[in-house]
Amino acid sequence: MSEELTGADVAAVFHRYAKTVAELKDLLTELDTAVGDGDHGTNLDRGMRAAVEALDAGTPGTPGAVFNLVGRRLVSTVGGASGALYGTAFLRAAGAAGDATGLDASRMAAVLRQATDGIAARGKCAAGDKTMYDVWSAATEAVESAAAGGTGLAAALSAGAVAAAETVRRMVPWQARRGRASYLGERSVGHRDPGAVSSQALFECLAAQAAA
Amino acid sequence: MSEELTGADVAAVFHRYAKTVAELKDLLTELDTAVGDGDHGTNLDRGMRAAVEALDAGTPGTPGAVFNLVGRRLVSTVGGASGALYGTAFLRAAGAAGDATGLDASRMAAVLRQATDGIAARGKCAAGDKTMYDVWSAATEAVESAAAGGTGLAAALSAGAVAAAETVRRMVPWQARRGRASYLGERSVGHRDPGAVSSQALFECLAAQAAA
Amino acid sequence: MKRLYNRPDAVVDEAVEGLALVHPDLLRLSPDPMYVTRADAPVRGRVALVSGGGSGHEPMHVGFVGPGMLSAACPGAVFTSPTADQVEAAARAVDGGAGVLLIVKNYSGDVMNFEMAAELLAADGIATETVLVADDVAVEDSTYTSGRRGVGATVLVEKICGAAAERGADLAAVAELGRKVAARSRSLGLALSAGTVPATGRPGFVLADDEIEFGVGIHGEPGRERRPMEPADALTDRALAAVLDDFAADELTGDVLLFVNGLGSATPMECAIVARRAVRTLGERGLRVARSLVGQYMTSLDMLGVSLTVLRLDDDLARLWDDPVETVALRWGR
Amino acid sequence: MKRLYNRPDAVVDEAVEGLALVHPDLLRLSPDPMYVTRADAPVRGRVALVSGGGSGHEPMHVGFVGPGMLSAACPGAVFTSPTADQVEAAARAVDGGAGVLLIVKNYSGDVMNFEMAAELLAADGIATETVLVADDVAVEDSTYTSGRRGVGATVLVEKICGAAAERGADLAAVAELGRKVAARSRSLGLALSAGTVPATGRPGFVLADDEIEFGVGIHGEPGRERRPMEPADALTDRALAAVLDDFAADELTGDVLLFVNGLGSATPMECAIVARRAVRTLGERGLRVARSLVGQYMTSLDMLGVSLTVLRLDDDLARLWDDPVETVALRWGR
Ligand SMILES: Nc1ncnc2c1ncn2[C@@H]1O[C@H](COP(=O)(O)OP(=O)(O)O)[C@@H](O)[C@H]1O
Ligand SMILES: Nc1ncnc2c1ncn2[C@@H]1O[C@H](COP(=O)(O)OP(=O)(O)O)[C@@H](O)[C@H]1O
Ligand SMILES: [Mg+2]
Ligand SMILES: [Mg+2]
Ligand SMILES: [Mg+2]
Ligand SMILES: [Mg+2]
Repeated sequence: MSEELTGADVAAVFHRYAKTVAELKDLLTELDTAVGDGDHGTNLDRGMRAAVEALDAGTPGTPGAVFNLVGRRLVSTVGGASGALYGTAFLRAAGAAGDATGLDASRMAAVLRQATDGIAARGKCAAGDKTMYDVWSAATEAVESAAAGGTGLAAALSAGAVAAAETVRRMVPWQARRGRASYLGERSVGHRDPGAVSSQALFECLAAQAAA
Repeated sequence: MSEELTGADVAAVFHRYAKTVAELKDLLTELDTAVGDGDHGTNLDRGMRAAVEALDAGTPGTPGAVFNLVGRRLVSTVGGASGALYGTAFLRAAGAAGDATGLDASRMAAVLRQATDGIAARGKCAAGDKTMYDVWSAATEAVESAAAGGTGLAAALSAGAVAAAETVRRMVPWQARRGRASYLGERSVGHRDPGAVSSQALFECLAAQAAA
Repeated sequence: MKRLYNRPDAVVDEAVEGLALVHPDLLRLSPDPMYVTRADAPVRGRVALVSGGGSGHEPMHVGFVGPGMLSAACPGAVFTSPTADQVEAAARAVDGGAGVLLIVKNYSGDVMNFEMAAELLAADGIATETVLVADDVAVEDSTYTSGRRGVGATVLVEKICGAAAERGADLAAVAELGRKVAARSRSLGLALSAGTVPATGRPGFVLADDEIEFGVGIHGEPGRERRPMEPADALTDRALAAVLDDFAADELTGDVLLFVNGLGSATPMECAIVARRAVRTLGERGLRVARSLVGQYMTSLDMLGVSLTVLRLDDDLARLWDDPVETVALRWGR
Repeated sequence: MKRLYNRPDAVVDEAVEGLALVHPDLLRLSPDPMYVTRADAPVRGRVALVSGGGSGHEPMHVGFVGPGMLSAACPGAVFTSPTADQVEAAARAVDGGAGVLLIVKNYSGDVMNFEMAAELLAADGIATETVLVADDVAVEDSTYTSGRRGVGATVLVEKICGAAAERGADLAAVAELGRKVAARSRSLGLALSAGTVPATGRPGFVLADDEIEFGVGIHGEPGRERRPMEPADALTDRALAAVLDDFAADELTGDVLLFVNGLGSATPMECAIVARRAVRTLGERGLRVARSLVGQYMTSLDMLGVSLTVLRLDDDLARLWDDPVETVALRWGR
């Protein structure tokens, strides 16, 4: 259990996430076939493979440097909505992390807030649109309130992961208002949003790393 | 039983033949699918429908006039190999029939000979190439030798029909050397030639009319 | 799936490479990040046009690169928008000092990646304008959602803006023109069967033998409804009705450009049969088909279907449409 | 069969009508007997080019009518040669006093009907010459049989002879040129699946999921053999090998024109993937692809497959290939 994530830890989060995405690839693609164009799994998998390759090629550095590298690789290799959104999120996270060598609970909350706001700005989306933003927003709020309450990093990120999972479930009956699923109108009701599911996995990787 | 076919009789032959072709349409198309492009039934049916329509529109006239009308309609409406071949055959038949008001056995033999030679000239084909020519040639020879032996028209045309049917059967193991089936090389062996089958039907219609 | 591919994940790279290889006089390929420019880019003093989008819609967009149309195209993975990197690099390569027009189909991914590219270009002082194409009447138009999909009108915007740029119009004018074309266009697509995505080897959706998807998207997105199959004329009229109903009543007069677009596996005969009916039905509705484009220009892999686009012409648009164009897929004049 | 047709027996009429309707500036349709001429025919003092053949191969031939290529095209029923009447009427309509070149693919039906037309025209003092195209190496060439089928080279003959006619060459010269192009061309096609004939609603043949028909004809005629499916590059090399092996060894040098032709349902990406490999493989064999044509030009309804044609160029042929052409399917220069 760590009360701070170093650059190496954040790199480990992304290694973990790349592995998870590879495992979830088919599920994500299936979810995206139902409400979108069936490429979310392939897209994110291509990007995360490129990201860990880049991480492995250099020396880790600060958390901010890691976020920056991952964000840039995603922007260059993914394309589509998720490339822009995850890319923007991690580049904003890098900005918020600055030169810090470690992220404790409150710093992590600030980093996630910037990332979440980046998604809203990039996606022109709001809570309730049934996109990955709902997950980021709920998870970030949970981390923020845990941090504000003085909880340690591991517990705060665990609260974030729980909130993420809950939100994914809560969103199922909603109607999508942004992204490709919105073209479906009422037919988007009853489906899990692919970007929400991949975002949940990210928060679970963060929590797992802090708990390790 | 008639010992001479008048213009009205020849018109009746073509009415009979149009009906037969309509019935054989699917079989002819199936045979042509196996060794060619699957249109012989549709082609000939389209042409014979146009031919009887034209016959019905005018007054019959001489046998030569009937052959001429049918030949011209086939040339204008069928296309493909069979349009040119049947068209040429009947136009040549018309020429051989001249102004005669009736065709007896020997005149009929001469008419068929011209038609058969027309097919050979138009198709640049010879006996053994496994085309409709083999049927025309065998049937015409049978009519000629019957006529030369003094047989009447009905018996002569019946001999022609028998020779036609026999020839169709004899041709099955041959390899095609002319027409679309020739592209198959050895794979044309074992199939009935569609144009041979439609030609057999014509000789049967001639015999049936003379026997009526 | 049995197709003329080598490896599913190499399809786009190999196809773009092949196209560039057989059109060396017209196209120049940059492999990484991947984009294709016209061979003579940058053209000094002329507004450059950059478009792009997911692959699987060929000949769009690489097939529209050349004098009189696009300066560069950025092909993404199959059905996936290009990355911001590709767009940025392409825009830099073709900027001739008069700025760059980005032509973007209204899909979240495309919009965001082009927007990121525009931010990066702005930071370096390269002027950009963006035209967003959103002409698909199958999708409800609402400010609460992502809005309509960009489909057939994209080809018309690219052709007409390309002509204006070639004539020397400035960036603001070319952008305004593009918005005008987009605003005056409406489209609707229908599919008899779906395209097969190389990566999965499976069709995007499966229809019964007597069903069609009415209002389908070019990525196989579901449309307005599944309907019974009908003869070509009835389907054409149904699609046209949806398109025309979306115009204001007083707009339904005068000259139009009719774009009958095969979605992948429609044969030239099928496209022509649909066009025949469309010209007549438009005529009965008081619209004269003064210009037309019929064929496969914006496909969805091997989808069997067509889309119909109607653009309300004016003299200016007609003139720019007639201007010379020299690309792989569209060529006329000179 | 689910296609964008109205009635199976109206497909050809409606498609030709539709095409003429959307290209009034280029095409003039005569409905009965059916043929299509360039809008400005007859052109005084120029040799006229007439071709035709069964329908189902669009854009061939009607899509090749226009300045620099065909003067008239005669579409037959699906996969059925036109009648002699059609050819005769078309030739009369376009003869500008310098005679008529008949371009005929080597199929019994086509040969015979064009021959009958030529006889009728000769009787009326209209001079004709015939170029027979027989470039399909899948069929054994033998004087005892009907010989080879005419496939891809037809497009090349029509383009190059059209250019010569436009330049004012006389009938004998244009015919000689056509024979030269035909003699210097070889083709081979392969199919992953067959086209579906409208009249029967059934595919011409059925292949297993891992099978192809190698050496297929454009009417779905069986080819050299059924073979296992392979990746696009391997199929391309196999087809090219068959094509090149048919040239004499000392002919395999210098510049060639490569024609990669989609047979109906091949997407632009598939055609480009095949072209990419073909250019490279030809390069390795010492042949430079100096000109190319890649796309769907001579189809077999919705057949999934490609054909490859190689024409040995010389300066004269290359120049005539580059000459302007303005038809529905081929357009360049001016
Ligand atoms: N405007 C948007 N705002 C926020 N999230 C979005 C937006 N558009 C799409 N998304 C998210 O992106 C996910 C789809 O990603 P992906 O399939 O990779 O991209 P694309 O939709 O371009 O194919 C959706 O499930 C949704 O969560
Ligand atoms: N050169 C030829 N000489 C004689 N008969 C021929 C020749 N070519 C084709 N045929 C006959 O025509 C028949 C095919 O007719 P059809 O299918 O209507 O024409 P196509 O082959 O043009 O599709 C063959 O079965 C054969 O009997
Ligand atoms: Mg997607
Ligand atoms: Mg046939
Ligand atoms: Mg996508
Ligand atoms: Mg035929």
